[in-house]
Amino acid sequence: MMTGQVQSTPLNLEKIRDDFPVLRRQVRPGVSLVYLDSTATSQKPTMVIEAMDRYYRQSNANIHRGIHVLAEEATAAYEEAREKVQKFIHAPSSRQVIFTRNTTEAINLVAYSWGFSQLKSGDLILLTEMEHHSNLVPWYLLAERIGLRLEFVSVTEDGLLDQSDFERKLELKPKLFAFTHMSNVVGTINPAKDMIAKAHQAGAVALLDGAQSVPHFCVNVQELDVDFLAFSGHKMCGPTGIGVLYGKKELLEKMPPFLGGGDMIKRVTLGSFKPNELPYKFEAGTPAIAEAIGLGAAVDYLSGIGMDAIAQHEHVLVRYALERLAEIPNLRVFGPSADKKGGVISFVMSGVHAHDVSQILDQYGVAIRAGHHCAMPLHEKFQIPATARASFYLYNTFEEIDRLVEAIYRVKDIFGV
Amino acid sequence: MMTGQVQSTPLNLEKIRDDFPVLRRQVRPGVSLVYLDSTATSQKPTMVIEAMDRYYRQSNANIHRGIHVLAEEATAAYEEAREKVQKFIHAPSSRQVIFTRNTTEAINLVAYSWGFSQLKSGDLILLTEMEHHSNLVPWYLLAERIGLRLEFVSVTEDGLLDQSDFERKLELKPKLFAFTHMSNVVGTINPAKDMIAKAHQAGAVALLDGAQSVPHFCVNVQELDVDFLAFSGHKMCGPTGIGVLYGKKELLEKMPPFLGGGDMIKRVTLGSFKPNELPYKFEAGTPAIAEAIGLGAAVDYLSGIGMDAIAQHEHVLVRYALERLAEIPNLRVFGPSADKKGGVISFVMSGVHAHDVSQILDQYGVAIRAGHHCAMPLHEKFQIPATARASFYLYNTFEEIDRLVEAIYRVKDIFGV
Amino acid sequence: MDDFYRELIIDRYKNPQYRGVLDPADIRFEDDNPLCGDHIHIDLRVGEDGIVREALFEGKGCAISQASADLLMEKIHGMHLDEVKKISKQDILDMLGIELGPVRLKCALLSLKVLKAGVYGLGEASDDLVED
Amino acid sequence: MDDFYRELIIDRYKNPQYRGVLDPADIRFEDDNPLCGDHIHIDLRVGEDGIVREALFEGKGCAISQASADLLMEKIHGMHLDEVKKISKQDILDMLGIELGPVRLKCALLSLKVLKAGVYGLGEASDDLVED
Ligand SMILES: Cc1ncc(COP(=O)(O)O)c(C=O)c1O
Ligand SMILES: Cc1ncc(COP(=O)(O)O)c(C=O)c1O
Repeated sequence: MMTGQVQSTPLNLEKIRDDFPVLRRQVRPGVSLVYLDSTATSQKPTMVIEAMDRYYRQSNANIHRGIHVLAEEATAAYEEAREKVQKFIHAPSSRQVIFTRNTTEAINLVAYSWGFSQLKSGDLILLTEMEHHSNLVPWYLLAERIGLRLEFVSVTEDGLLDQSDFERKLELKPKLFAFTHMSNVVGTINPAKDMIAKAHQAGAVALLDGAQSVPHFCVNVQELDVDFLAFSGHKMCGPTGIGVLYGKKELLEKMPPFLGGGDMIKRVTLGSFKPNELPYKFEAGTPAIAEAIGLGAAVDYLSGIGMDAIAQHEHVLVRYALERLAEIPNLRVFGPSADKKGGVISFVMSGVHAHDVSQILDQYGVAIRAGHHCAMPLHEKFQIPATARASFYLYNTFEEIDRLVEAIYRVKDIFGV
Repeated sequence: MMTGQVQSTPLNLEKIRDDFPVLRRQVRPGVSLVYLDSTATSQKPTMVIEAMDRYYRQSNANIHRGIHVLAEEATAAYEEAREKVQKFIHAPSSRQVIFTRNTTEAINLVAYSWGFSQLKSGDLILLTEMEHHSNLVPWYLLAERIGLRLEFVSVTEDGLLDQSDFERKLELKPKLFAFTHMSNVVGTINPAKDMIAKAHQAGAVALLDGAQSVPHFCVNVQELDVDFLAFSGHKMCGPTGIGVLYGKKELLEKMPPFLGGGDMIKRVTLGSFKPNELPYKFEAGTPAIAEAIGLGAAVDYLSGIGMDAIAQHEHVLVRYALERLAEIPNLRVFGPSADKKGGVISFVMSGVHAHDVSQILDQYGVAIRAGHHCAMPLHEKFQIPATARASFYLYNTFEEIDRLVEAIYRVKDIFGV
Repeated sequence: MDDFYRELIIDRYKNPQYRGVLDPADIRFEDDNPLCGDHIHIDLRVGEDGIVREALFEGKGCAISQASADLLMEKIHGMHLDEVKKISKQDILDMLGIELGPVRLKCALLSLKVLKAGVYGLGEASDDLVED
Repeated sequence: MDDFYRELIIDRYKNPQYRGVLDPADIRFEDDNPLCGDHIHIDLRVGEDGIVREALFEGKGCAISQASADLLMEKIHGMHLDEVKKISKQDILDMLGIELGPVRLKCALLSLKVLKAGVYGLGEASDDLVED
């Protein structure tokens, strides 16, 4: 087997790693951190941390309504962040970029506002078997309330969406097709553009869960022609507490408000109100100002490095990792081959529960995740309660994959398998 | 008139001001900042900024599901923050502390979950004329959807809730009485304990908007016997992006989930799910982890100084400010006398619009707010479109009030009034 | 920094020259800035050739919004409606001669927004009308 | 740091001594940890005097949850139900002899939670049962 050193990547890893303070950490004396859990949340570069720090130390104020210098600086910084996000996803207008807490809230916003107002009893929503709970439960809640039918596109043995099942289910004329751009368990990158076009042909609105795609490769909402896109700041080098819903203008404009309160109104009397224009209609109360600014800095950071280079780096990493893991006896990797997936690998080892794998890996500084990764239905499909998941981002190295593999061998020793 | 220097306060202002980096700022060359806009959002002490900074540099990870060191540290810090908040508001259990984005989301959560499930067409909700839009619009949205009636407790000329009107309206048997603990416009501190007891006697559930009370004086949910309490981190020295809903256990347990997604479930299958226990049932998706930790630090900071001392300080400040403003001809202050209010003063000047007041004050470094302060109905009641509002917090000084007064005199000069 | 409130603005605020109502009017529109209660009502008389013959405003609000409306009415007298449509945010700022933060910008642009909504014959005034 | 997985735990996981089913049983309860799919089923036979005569578990899951269940069954043999009710989180940690983060704690405490829910005759097992 090749070792990490001979692999090539378009990224300057040494420089990038320097940008992430946490990567210098020793998790135990003498044991440095190998962070392979970016699918759960990414680490943050100094630039992002400092953007928020600076905001709090210099310009902190509530936005939109203040006339003093701090309020004006804060408002400008917040709205500038919105424009950065707009450009990052190639949205036609920054008014179509709505700040939420996370992907989950963004999807719930669509369910509560668009779903509640546009769907009626008996309507069909099409989901898939590989969805994260965040793209399942909001629809279950809505279905329960207004009596919707749900169908799920099947996942094949090797973790792909079954395209012929998809086409069959489109014949049932779903009103909405909500699906993930990239699986957070098996890493599959779904052919979103093609599937959205087919959904549109069948008369469905298409919502894309971009929690795992937007951080890892270039997502262009206009090229995809997607109706709604949801993603989270914390998975793309940004802070916690901020996410985004993008929507087509015609749809967003028709939608009733979701949360009521300050800033989302034009006028309030005793007993009535008039909603504000986009995007404010959907941003009730004091927003996550520092967090939006942090996300703006994250977008700058990622753009500075280049999303194509990041995607390419992850691709060579995952290919190397899959090769190295294939050496290990009694280890089973789920999902498709490297060319169809992003930097996520879920696996099981016979005789050792994923929790135990993760715990022993942690002793060697290797941080992976174990569990159902908020995708129970997919695990049920594969008939396993939990997998161990290693995931990669721009700061990960080939050497780190070697350390993962080494640590897995130690697990085998300890459990005698 | 006395000058600021002779006033006395229980706080060590020099030391406190040192804790807030932004207060050292010059907003223009040679013009130092006088921040009198804490009702909109408070400034943040170094301790809070650094707690979040440290989290991102050392322990950043997604919580609850991770087994590695970072995830464990992050989970522990997040849950510790919850316990700090629990103690701060004297809640019986940390399970009753639900993290939201802000006060607004907390109230919407109650409207969508409790309101939607427990109220029915024709039921009455009692609000007041002094509510912030965040405690109006969520109920309007709900009322529209399920056909509720709304009544509003009147506000008297001097900005108090009319208690006999309150008692009359309780006879209409409202199912909910939602009201603010302290007005963000006139500063009135409402007799919450007494009003909650009366609401209970009339069979109503009581929701308290604590956005302006929790940051400024000791709020004890058990003593108040309040059913729901909502407040925001950013107004109490904490970061943006985090707020709290406290609720009585019986109520929270009966309530259906609000947002669906990761973490709020126990189990998900294709088509059904089982909600998680409190408080997770109401925290869908990756929460605002760093922000919760920041709020925990803010609570530590405020407790370290002492809420009673803070309240006392604001009380002497507002008394001094009211005296000084009373000197100024053609300036009208709204709201009750100093003994019935917190550190918020709204005023108008004849012949000068509040926006112009604020803009000119800003030239002198004095940051106040101008507008309807998200309380249009109260402004309508007073028949004015906008007021200028100066508000105080633990870091404000008597000298700053002198600077406010001086700057107001300059406004008069410029406008010739 | 008191020059911020240029004398022109205070002057036009206190002594407006184009305040009033035209009845009948060829174009009439009104709107307000809910953030602060600023209100602007505009009446125009327009010749068959598309030239603005008379333009008056009514309103209440801050010095910036009222002075800006007064100056805008002056500016469009004798202008063709096609030219009116082209007036930009920057034109207003140049006219006022001051720098404005995002909130005050809304005050300054309210009259232009109302004017454009009227000229285009729209049902509702949108901020998009005055964004460059 | 491999001593983390103390030999005791690996040993009990691979060679459990109290695995099995009692049918009939006086007390029977089961639950799982949805986070990882750990499942524990417990059967007890209890004398008229309230003393646990037999205790067996069935289950699947990680080494911590399974070893902890096995050790817990051993521990309660011969114990009075009143004493069983008093077993605390700390007792389990002492029994395992390791430190655990919040997630693994749930694995370790699953069997105690199931046991207590059964002994108290509850409809559902709650985390409150095992919080000190
Ligand atoms: C009394 C009152 N209620 C509610 C709010 C809304 O708070 P937030 O914007 O943080 O949701 C505020 C703050 O503006 C307030 O002062
Ligand atoms: C595919 C996918 N969708 C949705 C989510 C939910 O994201 P968040 O927890 O930030 O709302 C995640 C992250 O866990 C994810 O991987």
